[in-house]
Formats: sequence, structure tokens, C-alpha cells
Amino acid sequence: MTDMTVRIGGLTLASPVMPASGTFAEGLARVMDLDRLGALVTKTITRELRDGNPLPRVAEVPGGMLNAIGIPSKGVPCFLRDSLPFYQRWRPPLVVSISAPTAEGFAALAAEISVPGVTAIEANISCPNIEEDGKAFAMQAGSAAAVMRRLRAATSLPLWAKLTPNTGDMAAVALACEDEGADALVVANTILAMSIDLQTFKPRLGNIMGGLSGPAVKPIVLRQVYQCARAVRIPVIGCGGISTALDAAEYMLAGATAVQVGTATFLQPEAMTQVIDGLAQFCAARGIGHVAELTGALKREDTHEADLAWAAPAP
Amino acid sequence: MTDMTVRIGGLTLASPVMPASGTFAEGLARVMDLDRLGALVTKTITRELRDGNPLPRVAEVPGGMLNAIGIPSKGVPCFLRDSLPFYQRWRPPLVVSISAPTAEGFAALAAEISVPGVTAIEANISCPNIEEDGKAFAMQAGSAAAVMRRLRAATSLPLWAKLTPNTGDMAAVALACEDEGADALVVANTILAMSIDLQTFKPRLGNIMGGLSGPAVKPIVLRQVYQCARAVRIPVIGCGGISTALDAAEYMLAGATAVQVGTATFLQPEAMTQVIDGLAQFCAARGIGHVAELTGALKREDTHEADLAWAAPAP
Amino acid sequence: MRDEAGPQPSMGLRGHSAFQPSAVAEKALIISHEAVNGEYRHMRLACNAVAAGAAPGQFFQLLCPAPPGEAPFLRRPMSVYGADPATGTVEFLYKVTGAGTRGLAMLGVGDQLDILGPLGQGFTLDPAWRHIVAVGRGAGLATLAPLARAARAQGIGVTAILSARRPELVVSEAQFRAQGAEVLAVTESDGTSSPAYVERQLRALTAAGRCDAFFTCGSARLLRLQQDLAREFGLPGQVALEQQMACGLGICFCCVRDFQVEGRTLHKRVCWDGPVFDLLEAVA
Amino acid sequence: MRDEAGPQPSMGLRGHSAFQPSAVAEKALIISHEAVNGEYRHMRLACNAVAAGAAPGQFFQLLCPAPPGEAPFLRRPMSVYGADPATGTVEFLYKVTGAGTRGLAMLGVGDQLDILGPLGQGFTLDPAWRHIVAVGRGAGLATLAPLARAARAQGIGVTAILSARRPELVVSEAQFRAQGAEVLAVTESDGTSSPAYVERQLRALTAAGRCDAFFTCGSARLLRLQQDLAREFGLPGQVALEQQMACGLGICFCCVRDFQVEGRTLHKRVCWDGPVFDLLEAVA
Ligand SMILES: Cc1cc2nc3c(=O)[nH]c(=O)nc-3n(C[C@H](O)[C@H](O)[C@H](O)COP(=O)(O)OP(=O)(O)OC[C@H]3O[C@@H](n4cnc5c(N)ncnc54)[C@H](O)[C@@H]3O)c2cc1C
Ligand SMILES: Cc1cc2nc3c(=O)[nH]c(=O)nc-3n(C[C@H](O)[C@H](O)[C@H](O)COP(=O)(O)OP(=O)(O)OC[C@H]3O[C@@H](n4cnc5c(N)ncnc54)[C@H](O)[C@@H]3O)c2cc1C
Ligand SMILES: Cc1cc2nc3c(=O)[nH]c(=O)nc-3n(C[C@H](O)[C@H](O)[C@H](O)COP(=O)(O)O)c2cc1C
Ligand SMILES: Cc1cc2nc3c(=O)[nH]c(=O)nc-3n(C[C@H](O)[C@H](O)[C@H](O)COP(=O)(O)O)c2cc1C
Ligand code: FES
Ligand code: FES
Repeated sequence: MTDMTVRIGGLTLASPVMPASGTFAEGLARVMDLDRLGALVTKTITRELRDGNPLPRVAEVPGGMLNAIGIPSKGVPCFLRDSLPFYQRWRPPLVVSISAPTAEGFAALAAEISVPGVTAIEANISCPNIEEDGKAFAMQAGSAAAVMRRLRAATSLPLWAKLTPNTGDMAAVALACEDEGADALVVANTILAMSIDLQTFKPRLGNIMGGLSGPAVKPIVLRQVYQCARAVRIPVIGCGGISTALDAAEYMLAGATAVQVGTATFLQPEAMTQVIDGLAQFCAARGIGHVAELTGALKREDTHEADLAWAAPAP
Repeated sequence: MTDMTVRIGGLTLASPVMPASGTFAEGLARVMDLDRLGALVTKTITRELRDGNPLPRVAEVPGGMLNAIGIPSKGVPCFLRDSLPFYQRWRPPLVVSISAPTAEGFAALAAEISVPGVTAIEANISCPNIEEDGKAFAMQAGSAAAVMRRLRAATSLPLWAKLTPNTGDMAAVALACEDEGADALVVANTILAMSIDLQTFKPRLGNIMGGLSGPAVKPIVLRQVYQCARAVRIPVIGCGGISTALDAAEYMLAGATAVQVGTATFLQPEAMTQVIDGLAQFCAARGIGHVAELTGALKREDTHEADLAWAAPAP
Repeated sequence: MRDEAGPQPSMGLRGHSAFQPSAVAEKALIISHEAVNGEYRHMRLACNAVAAGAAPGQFFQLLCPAPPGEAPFLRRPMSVYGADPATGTVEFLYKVTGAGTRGLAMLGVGDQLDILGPLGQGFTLDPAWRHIVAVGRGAGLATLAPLARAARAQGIGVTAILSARRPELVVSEAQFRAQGAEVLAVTESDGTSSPAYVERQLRALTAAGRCDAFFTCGSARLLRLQQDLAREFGLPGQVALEQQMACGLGICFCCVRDFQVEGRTLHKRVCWDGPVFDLLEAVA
Repeated sequence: MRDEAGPQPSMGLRGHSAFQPSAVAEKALIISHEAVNGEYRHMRLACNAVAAGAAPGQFFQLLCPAPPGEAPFLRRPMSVYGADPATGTVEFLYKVTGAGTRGLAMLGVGDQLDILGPLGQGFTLDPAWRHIVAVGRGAGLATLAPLARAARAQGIGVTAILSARRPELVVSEAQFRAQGAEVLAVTESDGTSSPAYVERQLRALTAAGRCDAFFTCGSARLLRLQQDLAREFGLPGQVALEQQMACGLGICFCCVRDFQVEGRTLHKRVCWDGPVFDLLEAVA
């Protein structure tokens, strides 16, 4: 039997598979066994009450979807009163995703939710930074560092930084987060994209632009996980277009210690348990005793040889 | 009959459809009528002789392909002697894509190829800048501006800047190019990505990372065209995942004046003429007399109404 | 602390085997699939007990196969048109409108369709009611149809006002009649579907004491009409709403709509808080 | 200046109608499709005149349909196994190895397949030759097969050495024999496929004056053997090479291989400069 445990900073997770923020909520407990997950990750919460974006909030594109949900939030008291006790009923550690328009706001929110029952905090720094003209914190190393520094001072819980794939500076942002005390990186949030309805000539999202997720983003985010994992020593959690165990294995080979599954859950609510079972089989079939051995196991020796292979298809 | 002409800076093109650099060469003349294109765009050339990247150079991913061809180049004399006269046999204007490892190198190359028969220069500034630690010129406004300034001084031909989609600063880079005298922007080159072979645990490209192109990138690059077109006054040429007239129309609505078709040509060598015919039909069916009317015709009024539509599917 | 202690696989496994889902994604077998008229198709599937136990007003999320050249990515919500725990079947009545439903239409008897459900909050019937009125239009008629049987089972009479563009497009009339409901088909081509005409019918039913509650689906205009009458006569009612859905499980918040609750406008998720809502709360 | 004058649509249109492609993408009709043995399948298609005029050693780029759960994105290169302008047909002999060929295998008679070709440089035959030797292995046998007919048409005799793992996997033997070629099948299971054994045969043919040129495809080992013999005896030869291809039209440079030309190593595109190359230039 494959040992499926992985270590993320100080935590040991029973499995390297967990939900991506915003694609997991109470309702999933009706269709799958949450106890099988490596962790539970909440939808991003904010301190203030928020309505979210205008409709339509989702659109389909080939191999994926766009969303501009925004962060509808009922605020912290409501989270502590309703959601926290609900998630306590399951064994996997609870990771709370948070967001705020300022570094100070992040810190205050982190402090407020550093309560028993919360195991780690995922800082969704892919959201607009009102101090930087609405540019997401994770777009630049400097702003990412500023928010992580405040966060680190505000809580002793493990801190995960969720990066945006929209920056040209992935590795630099990753390093900045590590330097400021992040215990892990989640790579990555959705890729900013757009789609237009050719009947109406209108954008297909009320917000005009939105985030692309699903299989279409996998090759891009996989590259970013590879870049980040080579840049930092803290664990990287891969997230982008994972639907199957093979996708998860690819991320782990590229350097991910664990993975998050998002959009795939909308298509197949049992996607995460299927990834867990499939990963165990993938390892077993290759005599890999511990799933963690996959992490960074990409072979980088010269690939010139593959060339010759074509000359002799039937050797 | 739809007027299919568009204006790119000082040039009038017979149609808004042209090939993307690196996906067009002499061989295409065997399968399609080059005279129907808005322009001919060469594979990027460099001054020095280059071999290109190790094999494998391409890999398939869902909805697209990765390439790490590199820029195999036979050098300028060879281009002037062989390619130039060849392309002279067709009517559409010839756009020569160039690249160099330094701003000075770009300028020298531009001067060398500013000869009769060359109508415009496309500066592929998505390639590594050896003065900036290998970071592509188009990753940052400053380095993009530097190379465009030298180029503008070196040639009086129309100058197109081909941007990289890997930057987090699309609009700023676009503005910088406009400020330094670019006559048009091509948005964009391929998105850096990666894929791993799960049999061998090796990268599926000899170069490890490569550029994603094809339908998968369309929603992302469409968003970037929208962002650039709103930031600058010079024309934007959309390029990324266009296979059909509907894709081209979507790009034009988002703000593109013309489009380039790349990967689609590999799947359907007549893709470009099909896009041209389809665009003319698209316009005709909507009473649009001139294809240029599509440019930027996206309707941005409040989309809340779409919401109500669901309440009454059969009004 | 729980988390510091590390995972205890044995308990995880215990949880695993003991887990009982209340909605299931299943590849169900199509046992009949026919065109009902020029627009609607009726599909019946053999399914598991959880799915066959679906209540009127609940819905399923269907993973539609890709028609040539198209690729519906998300699941498609579809109301339960019928569900029978005795035969282990579930039914849908749908109109072909886009990529997903075009994909559905390609399926034949013996093919499989991945269905996820039952989902959402269905209709509720108050045993004290003696007679209810169901007013539907278009695909809304599919949603209302299973009400007739549920009402009859509780001894509640039903009058159904079925609205369509043309008489041949009125669907589920037979299902209502089979359950002993009175049926009034109103159509554009007959000139009977105007709000004024429907209003006269509804007032007459109310006056005759044959309307203890309104049930409606499929038309914003008819919804507003019933809201007005419900307020005027102090009657209760329920409306089944539609909205684009990505997850169908209350996760993604893409399906929110405005509701008026105690004088405040707030968002509710159609898939989770509904699709059936209090008639007066809906903002039409 | 030409470009400043603006476009002249009429001329563009004239060019359009006058244009004559030398390779065409066409949805060709499958007229037969059979398994040849446990590994290979043979497909025959009705096609246009340009395609039916394909020469031995040329290839097509096939747009393979997607098998369930897979999506081959690029076209797949496949050698001309036969082409006949008289009947307007083209043939392929292929081995199912991955997503693309699995997709091909799903197609039935009457289905369409989008084929692009003929592409590349095929074999050339020197009318001065009297007897040539074709040495192939695996899918390489498909590539060599049409040589037999072309050689016969020019009165050139052919000896074919066909190598495979097991006798039942030797393909295109019948096609060689039908064209009057002598055939020697060598296989692993017979112990006849070792380079030493093949070398003895080739030396015997050379000694007997029955080898004016070598033609080979499908094995790096056999290629090296023939290069050695060609150098030793000063004989010419041609090799058909394979390489992954994206465009097949010489555009993308993904299909380059190393070649030794006048003492220098340089890259050539298999799809454009080949797939048939001078035997001695290939780097195996
Ligand atoms: C709870 C619920 C129950 C429904 N019950 C039925 C039913 O019993 N019979 C029936 O014919 N239709 C019903 N509908 C509508 C049905 O979901 C849509 O017709 C279907 O999703 C259209 O998908 P498409 O791919 O064919 O069309 P497209 O227009 O291509 O769909 C594009 C996107 O818009 C969404 N969409 C389009 N129309 C609707 C709509 N009316 N409501 C919600 N989302 C929509 C799709 O789900 C998809 O995400 C119901 C909708 C909801 C929300
Ligand atoms: C000029 C030429 C002629 C050929 N003729 C024949 C023939 O007549 N019969 C036959 O059975 N095979 C032939 N091949 C090989 C054939 O192209 C491959 O078997 C086929 O592309 C495999 O595709 P796949 O999707 O089934 O396999 P996959 O392994 O899934 O393919 C993945 C990728 O690798 C490429 N690839 C895999 N194997 C090869 C290969 N051997 N050569 C080139 N690219 C490859 C594919 O094209 C694709 O891009 C020829 C190849 C070339 C270059
Ligand atoms: C509907 C939806 C809502 C999301 N909401 C959040 C969110 O609140 N916070 C966050 O950090 N990421 C959010 N994401 C991004 C996902 O967590 C994930 O990073 C992204 O979808 C890529 O993974 P996937 O391709 O597996 O979906 C959301 C994604 C979707 C599709
Ligand atoms: C095989 C290949 C080679 C390419 N070579 C170049 C190049 O030399 N110069 C360049 O600017 N872009 C090059 N590109 C990028 C294309 O011009 C284009 O920007 C990109 O492929 C996106 O468009 P598409 O999705 O339509 O292919 C290349 C793309 C491919 C697929
Ligand atoms: S569809 Fe996701 S919350 Fe309703
Ligand atoms: S396959 Fe593109 S150059 Fe050969």
C-alpha cells in the first residue's frame, strides 16, 4: 500500500489532494466523503460583507471555464458561527482562505481567524491591492512581501501564499513570500481571460474579464510550479486544471508537494477521491512506496536520445 | 460585398488576416493561394546562424501544442538572397520578423533588411534579452522601450512590436512601444508552458519549457488584446488560438484591427482563407459593410439584464 | 492538537466506508428517449435509489456529451420531470437550445448519461391545502409536472394553466390530466395567453376557493401576476427559478439572484437555496 | 511603391481562381479498411487527382479523429503505401501506436478522413540501374512497398529484405511479390534478423551484381549496415526517415535531423528536404 502522506511545512496531510479555494463548500459533503481529503480549504473570506460581481459570473470556453464570481462574503462573525463548526465535523485540517484590500487588512483578518479549529491560513494575494491601484499583491515581489510580512507578524498559524499566474515574475514573487515566512505556496489562482458573445457583441461575463480555470490552463501553471519549486525550498502546492491522477502526478514531478483540485469537482464531484485513488495506483504500479517520492522527480538529463528513437520505431 | 481592407499604420491591407511568424514559409505556397492574404509574415530571422533547440521541439496538449523550436536561422545574406525574391512573387506586403539578443543587435538587423521588397518589420521582442539576464525584452516596459527606440532610429519602415503574453504588464509594455514609435502591436507570442511524459518522467520538450499556442490560449490572449487596445491608439494585431472566422471576429470586437493565424494552419493549411471568407460572411449576415467596423465594437453597457433573461426562457 | 497528531488513516477509512451521499453522480442508462413535439424531448433513465427518490422541483446536473464541433464544458441543470423509487427511474423533459441539449438529443436508448442529483430544494405541499394552482410556461411546465402526482398523493386538487406559443407546444398536459388535474392550455396562437386572460382565470379560481396556493415556473410575467394576486388575497405560493449553474451544489455562487426578504434585497443561490423559492421573495 | 498603392482586389481574385495547389487537404472517403495482422491496418481511400498522384516515399498528413478520452491535436504523418491515379485512390498501412492511430483505427468504410498531401521528396530511381535492394523493418515496410511497382515500371528488378519480430508481422510481402520482387523475410523468432545474417545476404546480392542501390526504412541498425556496405562497394542508396512532425510543409522546423554533408553536420527538415535522403548523408 502506498504511503499517501505528505508534509506541508509543519503539517502532515493524510493525502496530497485537497480542494481549491472557491470550488469547495458545505454542499460537497452531500456527494463525497470529505474525510478522504488531505485538507479542507474554504472559499476566500473577507472582513467586510460583499456581494460579488454582476452576472453572468461564469462562461464556458474550450477546455475550461471563466469565472468572475468575485468574493461574495458574509463576513467573519458569520464564518466563525456557521462554517467553522460545520467543518469541524470532518477530520482533515481546515485551511481558511482570506483576502483583503490592504496588507493591514490581511493581518487583521488573519488574527481574527487564528482560532482553534483553523489549521492554516491561505492568503489569496491574487486579489486587487487598493494601495497599488488595484493591482493584485502577488503581481510583484514587493507587494507580495509586504502583505506576507504583516501576515507573519499577525498569526502563528502556518501561512500559505496563493500566487497569481498573471505575473511575469513567478519565481521572484515566490522567493519574496518564502523570505517573509510563508510555509507553503499555492501555485496558482486563475488566469485572467475574456470571452465575447458573437450574437450580442457583449462580454460573456458581467465583469468583462474573469479567471480561466480547468484543463486548458494546466501546461501553463505546470510550468509555473516548476519555476517556483526550483526557486524556493518551502513546499509548493500545484493548482490548475487537475482532473485526474495523471494530472496530479505531472504536477508532483514538476515539483509540487501536494495539489488542489478546483473546476474538476464541478464536472465530477468525486474528482478528488478519484485523484487520490489513482495516485496510489500510479505509485503502486511503479514500485513507488511513498507518494512524496514523486515530488520533483522530473528527469532532466539530455533528451537528445528521444530523437534517435524515431529512426527505429520497432527496435 | 464586404469591404475587407484594413489600415495598419500607413499600410492598407487587402484583408485583416495574415500568418503568424514561424507558422508560415515557402511550403505553404504549395497548398494555398498566398495572394489572398492581408500580408506575408516571415519566420523570425536573426543575424547570426543558429541551430535552434534540442529535440523534441513540439508536444501536444489538450487544445493546443507546445513548441520550443528556437530560432534556427540561416542569417541575413541567405534571407536576402533566397527568401526575399521568393516572397516577391506574391502581391501581399512582406513583413519580416526579426530578433536579436541586444537592442543594438535589433537596430543593426533592422537596418540591414530595410530594403525594397520588405514592407514592414515585426520586432519579435518576446525573445531573451542577454543584457537583462535572458528575460525577454517585452517582459517589461523599460526594456521594450529601449529596443523600440533603437529600432525606430534604425529604419523608416513601419515597425510592429510583437509582445509576449508572459508579462504581467501588458498595457504598460504596449504603451511603451507606442511611445517609442511602434506603428502597430502584435498581441501576442506563445505562453510559456510545460508538459511531462508520465512514462519516462522526462519533459516532453528537449528545452523543458516551451510556448503554448492554439485554441487553448484564446481566452487569455483575447483579454490581452482588449487591455492593449484600450491602452494605445496604434492598431493591435490579435494573435493566439485563431482557427475560425468567429475567433477572428471575437478578436476584432475586443479591439484588434487585424489578426494573425498560427497553429491553425498546421491543422488546416487553408485556415487563413477560410477565416477571410468566413469574416466576409459574418459581416454580410449582419449588414456590416466594412470589416473594420468590427474593431472595438464590443458592447460594454451593463450586462445585468442577461440575468433576467433566465427567468423567462420562452418570453 | 488534532492536526499536529498527524493523520490516522484507519479513521479516514472508516469514514470512507460509512459515508452515505444524498446526491450521486452516476452513469445512468437511457431506457426511453422520444421527441414530444417539435421542441421538446422526453428522456427516461434507469438510476440508483437516491436519484429515483428525487422530489418535485429538485433538479439534476447532466454531463452532456459533446455534439460534433461543440464542447459543452459544464454540466447542465434539468428539472426532475418524473422520478419513481419503485421502478428506479428518473425522467427529464427538455428543449434543445444549445450545445449541451444538442448533445443530449444525440443519445439513444441503451446509451449512458452521467447524471448528478437530486439537487436543490423542491416544492413543499401543506397538507391543509385542498386545491392548488400551477401556472407554467415553456420548460417551466417540465418542472411543475411532477407536482400533480405529489399533490394527488396528499389529496390536494390541482388546476394547471399551461402556457405556450402554439397548442402543439404545450407539454406535460397528459401528465397533469393523468393525475386528475384540471388543465387549461393557453397559447399565443389562440390569443388566450395574455396576462389579462390568465388573470381572469386565476381570479375565478381564487373566488371559487380553488386556489390555496400558487405554483409557477417559466415566465417572469406570469410570476409577477401571481405575486400581485397572492398579495391581494393573502395567498402563499412557490416559484421555481432558473439560473446558469456551474456546480449545482451551492459552491460557486454563479447562480445567485436577487430576493426581497423582509424589505431587504439579498442574494440567494438558485441551486442551493432553491430552485424553489417563496413566491413573494422572488424579484421578477 | 506596390504596397503604398493599396490592394487591388481584382488581381487578388484573379490569383485566387488561378491558383493550383500541389498538395491538397481533402476529406477523402474510406473505401476499405482492414487489419493485416495483429499490429497493422490497411486503409484505402478515394481521393482527388493530386493525392492519387503521390509518388513512392512521399507521405500524407492525416487529421486523425479523437478516440474516446484522447485528443490528438496535430496531424499524423503516414507514408503512401499505394497511390493510383487511374482509380483515384491512395493507401496507407499503419500500426496502432498512440492516440492518433487509435483514432484512425475507429474509422469504417464510408467514413471520411481529412488527408493532406502528397508531401515531401520521394524515392528516385536511376533508369541505369538493373537491380535494387530494399531493406525495411516495421512500419518502414509500408514506406518501401510502393517502390516495387515503380521499379518494375522502369524495368528494374527488386530484392526485398523484410524484417520483423515474428513471421506473421511481416507486412507488404504480398505487394512486393505481386510486383515480381524477390522477397526474403527475416525475423527475430526465426533468428534470421540479426545484422550479421542480413549482412551476409546483402554481400551475396552485391557480389551477384544484384544491388545497384540500397533503399531502406525503419531501422537505424540496418541503415548503418547499408551505409557501411555502400561505402565499401561505392554504391548509392536512399533512406526514408521518420521524425515527429507538426506542419509537414517545411514551416515549423520541429522535424529536423542531423545530416553529414561534405564533412559538415547540418540540420535538414525530414518533411521538406525528405523524408527520403541520400543513404550516406543520414546520421543513424
Ligand atoms: C433548476 C433548473 C431546471 C431546469 N429544468 C429544465 C427542464 O426541465 N427542461 C428544460 O428544457 N430546461 C430546463 N432548464 C434550462 C436548461 O438548464 C437549459 O436549457 C440548458 O442548460 C441549456 O444548455 P445548452 O447547452 O443547451 O444551451 P446554451 O445556451 O449553449 O448554454 C450555455 C450556458 O448557459 C446555461 N443556460 C442556458 N439556458 C439556461 C437556462 N434556461 N437556465 C439555466 N442555465 C441556462 C447553460 O447551462 C450553459 O451554462 C432548467 C434550468 C435550471 C436552472
Ligand atoms: C514520413 C513518415 C512516414 C510514416 N509512415 C508510416 C507508415 O506508413 N505506417 C506507420 O505505421 N507509421 C508511419 N509513420 C509513423 C507514424 O507517423 C506514427 O506512428 C504516428 O504519428 C503515431 O501517432 P500516434 O498518435 O498514434 O502515437 P503517439 O505516440 O501518441 O504520437 C505522439 C506524437 O509523436 C509523433 N510520433 C509518434 N511516433 C512517431 C513516428 N514513428 N514518427 C514520427 N512521429 C511520431 C506523433 O505524430 C505525435 O505527434 C511515419 C512517420 C513519418 C514521419
Ligand atoms: C468558481 C470559482 C471560484 C473561485 N474562487 C476562488 C476564491 O475565492 N479564492 C481563490 O483563492 N481562488 C478561487 N478560485 C480559483 C481556484 O481556487 C483555482 O486556483 C483555479 O480554479 C485553478 O484550478 P482549477 O483549474 O483546478 O480550477 C476560484 C475558481 C473558480 C472556478
Ligand atoms: C512552431 C511555431 C513556431 C513559432 N515561431 C515563431 C517565431 O519564430 N517568431 C515569433 O514571433 N513567433 C513564433 N511563433 C508564435 C506564433 O507566431 C504565434 O504568436 C503563436 O503561435 C500564437 O498564435 P496561434 O495560437 O495562432 O498559433 C511560433 C509558433 C509556433 C507554433
Ligand atoms: S451553481 Fe454553483 S452555487 Fe449554484
Ligand atoms: S514538420 Fe514542420 S518543418 Fe517539418
